[in-house]
Amino acid sequence: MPEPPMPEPPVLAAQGLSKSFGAVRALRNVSLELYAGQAHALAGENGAGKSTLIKTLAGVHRPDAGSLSLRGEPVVLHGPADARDAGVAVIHQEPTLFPDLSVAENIFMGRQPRRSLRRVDHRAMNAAAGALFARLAVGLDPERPARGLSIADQQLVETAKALSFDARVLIMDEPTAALTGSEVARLFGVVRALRDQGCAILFVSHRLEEIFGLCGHVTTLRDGEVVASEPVADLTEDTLVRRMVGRDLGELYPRQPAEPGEVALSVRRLTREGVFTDVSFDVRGGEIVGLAGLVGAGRSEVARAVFGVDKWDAGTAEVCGRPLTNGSPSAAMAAGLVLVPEDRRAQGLVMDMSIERNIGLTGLRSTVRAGLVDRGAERGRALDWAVRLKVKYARIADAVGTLSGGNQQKVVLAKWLATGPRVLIVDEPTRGIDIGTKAEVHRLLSGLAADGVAVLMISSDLPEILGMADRVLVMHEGRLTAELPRADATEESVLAAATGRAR
Amino acid sequence: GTTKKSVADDDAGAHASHAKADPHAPTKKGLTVAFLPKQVNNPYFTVADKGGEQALKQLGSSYKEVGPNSATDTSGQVSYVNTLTQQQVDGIAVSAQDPGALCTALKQAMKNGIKVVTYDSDTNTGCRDVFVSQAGAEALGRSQVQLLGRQLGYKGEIAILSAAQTATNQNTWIGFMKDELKKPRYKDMKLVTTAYGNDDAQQSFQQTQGLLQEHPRLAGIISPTTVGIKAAAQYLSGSKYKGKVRLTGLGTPDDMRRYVKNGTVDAFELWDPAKLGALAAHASVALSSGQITGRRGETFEAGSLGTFTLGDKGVIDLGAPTVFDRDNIDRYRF
Amino acid sequence: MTVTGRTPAPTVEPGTAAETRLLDRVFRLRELAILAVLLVMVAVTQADNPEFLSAQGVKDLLLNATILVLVASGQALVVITRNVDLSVGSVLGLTAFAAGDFLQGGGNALVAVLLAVALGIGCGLLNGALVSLGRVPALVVTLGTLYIVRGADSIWVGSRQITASDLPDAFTDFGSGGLSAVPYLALIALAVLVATAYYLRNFGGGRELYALGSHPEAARLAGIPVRRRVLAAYVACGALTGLAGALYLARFGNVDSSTGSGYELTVVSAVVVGGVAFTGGSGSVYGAALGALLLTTVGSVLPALGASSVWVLAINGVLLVLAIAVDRIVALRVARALKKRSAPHRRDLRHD
Amino acid sequence: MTDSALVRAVRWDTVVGALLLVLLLLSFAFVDGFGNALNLSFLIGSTLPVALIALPMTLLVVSGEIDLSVASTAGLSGAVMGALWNAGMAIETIIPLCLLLGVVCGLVNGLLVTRLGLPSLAVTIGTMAAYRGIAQIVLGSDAVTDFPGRYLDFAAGRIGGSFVPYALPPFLVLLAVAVLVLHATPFGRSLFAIGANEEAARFAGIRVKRHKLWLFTATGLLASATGIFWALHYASARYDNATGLELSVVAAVLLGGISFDGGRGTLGGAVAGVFLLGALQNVMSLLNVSAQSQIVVTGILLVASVLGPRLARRIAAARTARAVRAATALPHAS
Ligand SMILES: Nc1ncnc2c1ncn2[C@@H]1O[C@H](COP(=O)(O)OP(=O)(O)OP(=O)(O)O)[C@@H](O)[C@H]1O
Ligand SMILES: Nc1ncnc2c1ncn2[C@@H]1O[C@H](COP(=O)(O)OP(=O)(O)OP(=O)(O)O)[C@@H](O)[C@H]1O
Ligand SMILES: [Mg+2]
Ligand SMILES: [Mg+2]
Repeated sequence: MPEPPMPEPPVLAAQGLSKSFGAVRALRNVSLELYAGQAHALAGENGAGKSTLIKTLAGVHRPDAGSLSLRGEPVVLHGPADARDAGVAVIHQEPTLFPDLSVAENIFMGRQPRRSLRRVDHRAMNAAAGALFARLAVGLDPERPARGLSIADQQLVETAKALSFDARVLIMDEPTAALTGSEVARLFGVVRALRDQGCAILFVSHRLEEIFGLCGHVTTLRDGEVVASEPVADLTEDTLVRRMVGRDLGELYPRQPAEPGEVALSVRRLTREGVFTDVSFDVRGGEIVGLAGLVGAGRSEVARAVFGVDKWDAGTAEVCGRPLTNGSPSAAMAAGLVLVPEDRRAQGLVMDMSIERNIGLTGLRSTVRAGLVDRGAERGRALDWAVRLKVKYARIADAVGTLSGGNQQKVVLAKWLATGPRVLIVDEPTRGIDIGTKAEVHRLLSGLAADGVAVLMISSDLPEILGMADRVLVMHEGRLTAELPRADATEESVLAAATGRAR
Repeated sequence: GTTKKSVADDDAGAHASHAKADPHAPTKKGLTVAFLPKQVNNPYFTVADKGGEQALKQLGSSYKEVGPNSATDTSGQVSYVNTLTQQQVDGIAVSAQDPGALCTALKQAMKNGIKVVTYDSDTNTGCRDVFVSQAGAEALGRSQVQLLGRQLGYKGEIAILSAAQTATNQNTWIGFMKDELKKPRYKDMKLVTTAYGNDDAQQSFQQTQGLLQEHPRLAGIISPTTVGIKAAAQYLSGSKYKGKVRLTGLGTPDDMRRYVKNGTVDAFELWDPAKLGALAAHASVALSSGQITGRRGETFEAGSLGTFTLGDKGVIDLGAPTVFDRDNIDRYRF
Repeated sequence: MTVTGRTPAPTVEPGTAAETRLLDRVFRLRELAILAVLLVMVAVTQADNPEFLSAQGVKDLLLNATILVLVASGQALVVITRNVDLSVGSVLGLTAFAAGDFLQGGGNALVAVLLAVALGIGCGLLNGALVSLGRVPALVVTLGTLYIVRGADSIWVGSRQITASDLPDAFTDFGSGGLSAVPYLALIALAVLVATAYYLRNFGGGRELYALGSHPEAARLAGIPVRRRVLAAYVACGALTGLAGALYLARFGNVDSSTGSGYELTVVSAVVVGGVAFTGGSGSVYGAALGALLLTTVGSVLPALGASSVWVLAINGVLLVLAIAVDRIVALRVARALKKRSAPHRRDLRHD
Repeated sequence: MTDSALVRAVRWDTVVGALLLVLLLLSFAFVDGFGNALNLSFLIGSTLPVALIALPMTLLVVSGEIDLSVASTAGLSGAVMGALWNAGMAIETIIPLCLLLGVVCGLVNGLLVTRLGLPSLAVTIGTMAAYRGIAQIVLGSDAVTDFPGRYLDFAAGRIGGSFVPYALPPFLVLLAVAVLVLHATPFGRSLFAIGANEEAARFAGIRVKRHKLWLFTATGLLASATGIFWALHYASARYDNATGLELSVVAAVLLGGISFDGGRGTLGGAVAGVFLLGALQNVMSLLNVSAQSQIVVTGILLVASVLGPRLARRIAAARTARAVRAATALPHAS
């Protein structure tokens, strides 16, 4: 148990929380204390129970056992509204916005500024939302509908929403997973200011440097149990990893050198009006090409267009010399090109379907016998990949929606890796994946490249790009602004190109 | 392929080879006769079936009523015929939603010894023993035209507002109306169109509106359906056409009382549905007792209704309809 | 790692305000397209048949639409929350008969209307409670209550019927009367419509209906009292349907146990044509009302043009399909034009 | 593990199957006239049209779409069949033509939905009116009844003296095919994915639009087959054949546990739902339950069908939660 650094009682405390989902015991006897003016980190592998703990603190889940207290007073939360009224603001791991409503309405839903007769003051609301975005330095229009926002933008809207509460406790579940360095820096600036004003912070991230950069205290969960709770100052990254994983990790970016082969993916002057313009690049077999840029630079859009989920307006794309059909993912997949999408909930997975069936969806043609699905083959294929990616699940027939965020991401990877592609485009492949598995994913990508697969890796995690890529492409406002060989790719050079300072 | 008509005639021919009728056979008691109207909860059929119930009570037989909830649920009506066949009733009195659709089921019932009477709306001739017609179709069709002609002074454009396009009885009547209009007396009267309100109050309402808008010089409307005439009357009474456009047709006194009194409608006509039901009941019992078999010329006794003779193709006519107007309407309640 | 790049320009760029206004216009265009179709139709008919827009003609058009407008607005409220109420036809029949029964017994007209509304609210409560407390699919539940209410109504009413002669003259006169060409009933409907639309746009409760239709799970996380709001939507729908029932009685004067059967499909058509999406969260009651007006006008146009009754149904259906297809194509075109215009900005417009 | 066995056991489609079984057993034992071959063949014959359309409808609903125009398509192909027959064409030519017509109707729906991206609910409400209207134009008020006896016998007759209608074996074959397609082919798998998350399905390289187009076409085809069967079964081709059938299909499919949000349900459940409603209606008619009460019962059954499993699940969840709480409480009791 941590000794309280201050005499006053914790703003929010949990004592002996337990929570089970069916046979899965997500939390076991977890205690946690959050103090005013302190930033507290929550660390742990995928599926350790972090999100479950946060949802319990936020009143989304009712604990099976244990209790909560606010400033020393015991409370029972009957729903998210109770937590909100108690001054607890939460950014959940999966953004949940109202797609049909404006961004401003999303932020202020339920507590809109009012005019006479309790009418909603739309103008004041938009102005307030604009001010919040200014604080976060986000160029979002408060009046645009939330539909179509990229994951990162969604995350930022969620963040703005949480900030708008002036809450006493701010809980953030992987708010930075889809953000690039500059957004993260800006966010941290705002959070630090809040902390210094006496707000208690609970922060989850799989990026260790963020934990060390922001937090003063860290609690580590493993298999739903607290394994340690200690000041960050006493820790090194290695010890923290050992706490989480229970063992030492190997090299983080295990890039095996491979001989680049023939051009496998060739994109020429690709344009989608209003989104990206005149994008040309090649990816060779055996090569890992990183695609970097700020949030909203249009990287995902390029990937979507090449894969065929969106139509392009001009240009061509070829896989191994064969031109791709505009707007046809099935043709792209037939040509050996696959895209691992960034938004696992909307694009990657069918939440109500089992893990097995989800992985099976990309292989319906390959697991067929006499026109019927061969269930044995389907299960074998799914099990094989679930194991290779260390998905933590109770049964392979469980619905994917019951997995933790990181494990869902692993299923997404498994789903497309299982097709054995020649060209692999991965969009934020390690979003929300814990540090142990991340190394595993990197090793896997590296191995694929070594086998001659062409890999285009979009990532907002700059160290990941720098560590993995043979070449780095940088986008800024819908255009390619730089192509840097591995030797020239540094944080500074990439950022310069990403912010449009290069050229 | 062959035509519909020839088959119907074949059926009638086959039918004629039944056992001989004995007009003096004793009237059987303790029979069960089931009434199967087009639609239960329809006020018109409720009155008719009540008439049947009373007649059966007097005859010492028992009555039951089943039927679908909607007047267009033909398959529902077929199911009821099947159910009644299962339940081995003695007679079925049915008002057919469709002349053909019930045939298979009714023949099946007749094969099982059940006597089938149609009333109000007939099936194909071969699928029933007798048809109790609410007044000769010819008389009904012609008299409505005569009624309107008198009200209009035999001059002006007229229209017909019917029920469904497929309603057998409506179409027969309309046929006779057109025939009547060919007579020289009606040379100044012109039938401009026939609209269909599907026996739905709202649709009939809108169709009336449409008629008047399309034919601003319309002088009269005939609506040979109780739902249609009621809706048309309600529209007229709330519009500028009230008292200017004449309306007649088939309606019940209860429905129409208000419009007769406020001058929207001068006169309309109808048979007494209770008598129609009673006659169907008598016919059914007479069939079961062997007093009639469905051939032309056979006669039977129908209690207070008098003696009836079977016409062509086993049709029994109830008699002339009653004309209701301001003077006599208060004497009728149904 | 903390990397600080040059931060992008904060807040709203100057271009966006104009862009937004345009965007707003497009959203409203959904309704404008329907309005245009409507006007063209009326104009063509008027050219062919000058009687069509006579005082009586206009009055008839408005009267025809009134009842559907009311029910469709209520339905729109429910559909916006990503639910549906299929029982409206049955409820309409039940409330109309109840009001008639009460009036027949010599009751006061205003009380009769209130009675109908109260009964509608009761049915709305039943639906709302089943849907929101049981958290079960609205389609199934309200299809169930469609049958239940209709069955109960038939059992209660039997073969009884209310005819205009059973009703006080003042009541039926009110049903067909009006201020010159504008019927009283249409005025009532208009007032209700404007009030509902204003509430939806400008009150927290109204916005929350959109929110929970747009994403129910997010609504729960945002602390919106989902059940209460869904219940409220159903109750409002029931109340409007009850009101419509009373007005139906005043207008048509004839009510029996089958009044309003099959009406739900007309109502749903009106709502869909009016651009209220069945996936919830978008659309407006004005749209639904325009959809209702369009449908009833089609119903009046064809007879007025002298189309044989035989053709009415087919033309009706084709027009309906055309209306939604044209609406959709216009929306897509405009969206594309807008996208090109706003090419330098990334913001995309995707609403479907 | 036990809780999931329990949850699987209370899956609604199995419950519907069990209910159907119980109903059949009880009716055999206690309802007069239910168990004989004639009644059973009636029951199956009148349920077949609903069952036939329910097959493609289930697939469609699983993929997140709906087709409300099925009854009108059926009506239209019946009407065209009648019109062509009247025109003297051979029935062997007519039937393929009508099936082709159904395919066209389905294609129109499918193209409107997939090419223009319109909501299928709206589109098919429109085409529901359009197809029915065209049927009315084609056949008008005619009722064609004189189809060749061989065909009528096939549609209405049964094999020997048994309860099996001739049309049942072909239906069972279709059912087997549909079950295989939905539950064992890649195509079927894709449908579930499309229904549950269309975007994810697209990302997985599934040809969403093409799949949907296929489904609408198949629905049109089977709807027209149903229309042909209907016209022959009831020996009556009219433009308003099968009116309201779509609501019966939707109700039955919903009762069978198919979620209209897409992505969930089994064909077994849907077919069990169809026959449960059919059998229930038959039994209630035999027991003289009035049409109105039958409606109420149907409604209650529907409501119960969604409330029931939910309650069961809640009870099961509460029980396991209590068990878990008891298990976790002990070790930490210190
Ligand atoms: N709704 C649910 N139903 C069933 N099991 C669940 C549910 N939610 C979470 N779990 C299980 O609880 C465990 C803890 O999940 P949780 O989401 O808390 O992990 P996490 O620490 O947030 O992981 P990540 O870093 O991947 O987000 C996992 O095994 C997960 O499968
Ligand atoms: N489905 C969509 N519909 C409409 N707009 C979209 C959609 N997806 C993304 N956008 C918008 O397009 C712009 C480019 O987004 P994109 O996702 O390509 O950026 P990115 O460079 O991949 O950044 P990140 O992935 O880090 O968000 C963003 O402003 C985003 O809001
Ligand atoms: Mg998590
Ligand atoms: Mg992206």
